[in-house]
Amino acid sequence: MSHPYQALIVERHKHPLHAGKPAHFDAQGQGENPICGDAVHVYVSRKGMDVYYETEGCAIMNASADLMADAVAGKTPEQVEQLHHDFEKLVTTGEENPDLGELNALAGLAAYSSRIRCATLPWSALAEALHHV
Amino acid sequence: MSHPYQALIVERHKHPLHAGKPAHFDAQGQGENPICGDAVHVYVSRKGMDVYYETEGCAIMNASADLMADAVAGKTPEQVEQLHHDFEKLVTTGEENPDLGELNALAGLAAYSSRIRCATLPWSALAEALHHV
Amino acid sequence: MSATLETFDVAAIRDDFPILKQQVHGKKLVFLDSAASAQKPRAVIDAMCHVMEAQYANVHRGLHYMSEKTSDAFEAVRDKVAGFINAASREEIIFTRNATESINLVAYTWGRTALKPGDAVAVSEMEHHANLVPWQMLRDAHGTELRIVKITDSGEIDFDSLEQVFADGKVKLLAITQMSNVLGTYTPVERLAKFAHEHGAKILIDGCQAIVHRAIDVQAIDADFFAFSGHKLYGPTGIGVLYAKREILEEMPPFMGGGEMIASVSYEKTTFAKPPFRFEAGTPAIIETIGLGAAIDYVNAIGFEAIAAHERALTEHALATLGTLEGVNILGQAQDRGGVISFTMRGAHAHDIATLLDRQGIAVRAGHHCAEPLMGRLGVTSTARASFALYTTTEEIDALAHGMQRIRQIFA
Amino acid sequence: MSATLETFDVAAIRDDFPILKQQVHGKKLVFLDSAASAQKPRAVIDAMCHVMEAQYANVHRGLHYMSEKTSDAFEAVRDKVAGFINAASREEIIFTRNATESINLVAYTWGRTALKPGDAVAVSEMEHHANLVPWQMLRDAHGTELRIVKITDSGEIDFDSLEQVFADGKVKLLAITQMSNVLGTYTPVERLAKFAHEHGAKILIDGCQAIVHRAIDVQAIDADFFAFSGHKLYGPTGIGVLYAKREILEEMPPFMGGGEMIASVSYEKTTFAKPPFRFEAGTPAIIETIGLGAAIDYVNAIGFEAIAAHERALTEHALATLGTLEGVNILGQAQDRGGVISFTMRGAHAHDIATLLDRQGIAVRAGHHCAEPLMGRLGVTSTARASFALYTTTEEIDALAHGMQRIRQIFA
Ligand SMILES: Cc1ncc(COP(=O)(O)O)c(C=O)c1O
Ligand SMILES: Cc1ncc(COP(=O)(O)O)c(C=O)c1O
Repeated sequence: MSHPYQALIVERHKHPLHAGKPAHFDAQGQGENPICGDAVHVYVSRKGMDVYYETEGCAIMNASADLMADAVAGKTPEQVEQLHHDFEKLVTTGEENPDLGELNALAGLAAYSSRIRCATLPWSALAEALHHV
Repeated sequence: MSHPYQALIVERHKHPLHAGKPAHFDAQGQGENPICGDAVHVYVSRKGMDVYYETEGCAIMNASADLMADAVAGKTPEQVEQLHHDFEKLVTTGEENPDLGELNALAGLAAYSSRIRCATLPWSALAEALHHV
Repeated sequence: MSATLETFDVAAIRDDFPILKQQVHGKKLVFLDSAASAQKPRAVIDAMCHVMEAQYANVHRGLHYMSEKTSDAFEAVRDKVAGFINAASREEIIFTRNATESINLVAYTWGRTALKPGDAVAVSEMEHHANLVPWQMLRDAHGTELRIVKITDSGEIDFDSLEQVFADGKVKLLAITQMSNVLGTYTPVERLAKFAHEHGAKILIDGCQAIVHRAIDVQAIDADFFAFSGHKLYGPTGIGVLYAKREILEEMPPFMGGGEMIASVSYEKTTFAKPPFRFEAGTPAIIETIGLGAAIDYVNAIGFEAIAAHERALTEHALATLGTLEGVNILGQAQDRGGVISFTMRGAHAHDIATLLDRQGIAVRAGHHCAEPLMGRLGVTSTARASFALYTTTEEIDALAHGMQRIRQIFA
Repeated sequence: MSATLETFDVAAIRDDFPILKQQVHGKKLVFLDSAASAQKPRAVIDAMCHVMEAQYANVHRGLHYMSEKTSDAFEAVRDKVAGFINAASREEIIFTRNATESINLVAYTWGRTALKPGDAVAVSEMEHHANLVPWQMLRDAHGTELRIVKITDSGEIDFDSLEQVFADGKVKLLAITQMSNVLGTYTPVERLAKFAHEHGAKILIDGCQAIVHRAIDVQAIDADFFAFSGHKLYGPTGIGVLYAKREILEEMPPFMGGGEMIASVSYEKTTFAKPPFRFEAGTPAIIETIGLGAAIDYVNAIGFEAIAAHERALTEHALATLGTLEGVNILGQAQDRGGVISFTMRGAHAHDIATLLDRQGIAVRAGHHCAEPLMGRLGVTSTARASFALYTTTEEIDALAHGMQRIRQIFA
């Protein structure tokens, strides 16, 4: 089982590419885990599936949000849904999936069932946002 | 540890010497064990500490009541109290006591803590009766 | 554990139970008190030891290896239990201490919200105190009524009485045993569930005894609530189960408050977790739950078809052997009955029987078996009871019959 | 188990705990999560196995050898627990599943009879949910008030706040922890008991954490109620204790209904047994109670003087080592504190700390530790927590400090 804190995870946590609230967006969604106080707010611009976010929480959630924004860029809502589904499978089974590219860095989480929610929270928030689009 | 059903116990259960309600008595007392439905009713004539009883219950209780009536005959209330005390000790510790004579047949009960109450119930009923004398 | 239906090898099964090699008063132990609590196979003992020796930490939200692994093992038992009784989902399985707590949980939570003063709860004449006293306490605290469904002289549910009890439409819960711990009677739970539902009532099944001897399918029964204890099912003490239908659980308020059962806590407002966690406050019986999982695996590996066939043979043998003994009276004669046999002997109190059998190494229970009102109905104050398990042998029943003969000689 | 005050031999003690030889992710297990649940010594495992292998049957009124012996062993633990916390009598010891149930039992029975709507229950700002949520549920069901006694910035009881909370005479119960499971703070329970009694209130002490580290004397404290769990005291899960003064127990109605807790049962009227049995419905956690007895023997053999001295040294070492780490903040600085240390690290979330330490074989807990309101008071959403037991070594604390440095490097 790979280490849950791959260099990429730490890198994206420290130097995120998509953090912050954008001036313009079409929809937003949020996720919260009262158990640990993790919270994420996702902002989407429909055109190009442009995603930004604000988080309060752990490195896993931050990195997951940032990698998610990368992964969904330019995709259709249906494709996002498929990615979301594949991603949930990745972090619960630990089996890497070539279609998921850099998201595979989070496969090591499967050994930490209580941390899986950290990684999926941004995805649920995005799903909520897309429902409102 | 001696067998709890000495010949004497079975004998007194089958052929009691003091069973039945006497025509005259000065006091009465009763004991009940709702757990098993055991019940005893004790009748005392002050003079000569003459004890009779009626029981509904097991052989141990019947025999104990009968042997008690034997043992207390002619004793003072204080002596009865002492016997009661020694008898409780006998059935809880299993250590025979020469002062207790035939009552020692019940020493084997000590190995059956849930049966001890069967043997002591007549004694509690007698104590109650003597309180009322 | 080498038994299948074809080759039910009771000797091999007995080898799985270390305690069966013990002696009592210098005699071979003949344990005929499994209905009170069953003995534990090596597999259960080993599973519990393994947790404590190699893989233990508190469960849920541990974030470290030992806690993750222990949580996984713990939660896997929830799936196992759900499969064992064929629940529709794992969320319908709540871990409790024992069947008694399972039933009290229903009385305290569902009972005090779904039932209104004036509603009635019906129980049968052959309930264990665990399925009677909680409803009495609910009656006294909450103003519900308690009604009693009669049994016939053969020890079966009296359907005329059932009709009467339900006639005015006030009964909202039928709380009933699936197998009497005194008479061995199985009740027709599918029929009873259908009856209750047709009359606008829910059904709670006390499956404490039945689950040891028969495959249970809560969906086929259409049970609303089903309760049992681990310790009668060859598992450890300290662990029991409440099954309830998901839509009922969703509506039920919590029972106890504390850790694990909350979603979030502030002084003003605490929100509760979803079922099943809402009903599991505090550190659960982790080691015991894992032990229960091992017990279920053990029973499943043998299979209920084989177990039931073995026990049916034992019961028939016992009824034939004991039933012909001079002065011995067997209580109950239900058509559908299992390996629990209560009896009395003329001239000998049940307590005397139990103690005298014990001197011969034979363990039976004597007393009211936590079913005092049933004793009244049967016209006795206590009975002796022999009960069988998958490790019981015909020879043990013969030993019991022989022992009874000796007692008869003593008291004759 | 060769330790005395003079020769506290932690290596020998560690040999008593099989699990401590385990590896995690190829690293030596460093278990610093004992405050959540402690590991089990061989003596406890053996005691439980012994019951299941050689001496098991259901307890009370068994009338046969296995039941008599098991009942004796079970009831002997009641005496042992009474001695362990110096209760005036064995009847004051009630067996529950865990501390959570102990506290809920008080809230459901004493709380709903001795307390009247409008009466208040006071808890502190550093309670575990187990000693908060039951009183919230009582408030919502029964109309009592819930008041909060503040803590100071150092993490100790604020006596000015206590005075205020009690000023109007409405508080009838002070429910308070003896040791915070987050800050490690010991509360001055003797003083608090005196204060409560002078103000006409009873005191319930959540002794879950304290009992692991200090000798408890409920009579010297003058506690009205005292609750703890077996699993934190090196005993099994599934067993907890409620102590209450005899005169209080005598007046308390039962909690759950069923077998064991009755004196006699009829449909109309059931009379309840005397304490402690009145509060113990159904088959108890027999195996686990006997395991708890073995845990108490184990702890007693080492002795609290030796344990406390060892743990004091560990705690001082930890405070000194972790406290000087760049970016690490230790929460709470009570005068009287024990081996439970919560901390945060700048730039690293507690969850990240826990998972990254786990990769190094080090088990700490992270989260709100079932004390959400306290997190708010401390201005954090979660902390990492290391907690020590009698088997913890200085080297393990050094490993933790080293691990924290590596995490710092990762996130720097
Ligand atoms: C201070 C305190 N109180 C109560 C509890 C609850 O204990 P349990 O979960 O064993 O009921 C705990 C354990 O987490 C605790 O630390
Ligand atoms: C039919 C029945 N119901 C309920 C119970 C109570 O089970 P427990 O004591 O494990 O809660 C028993 C066990 O004696 C039983 O036989």
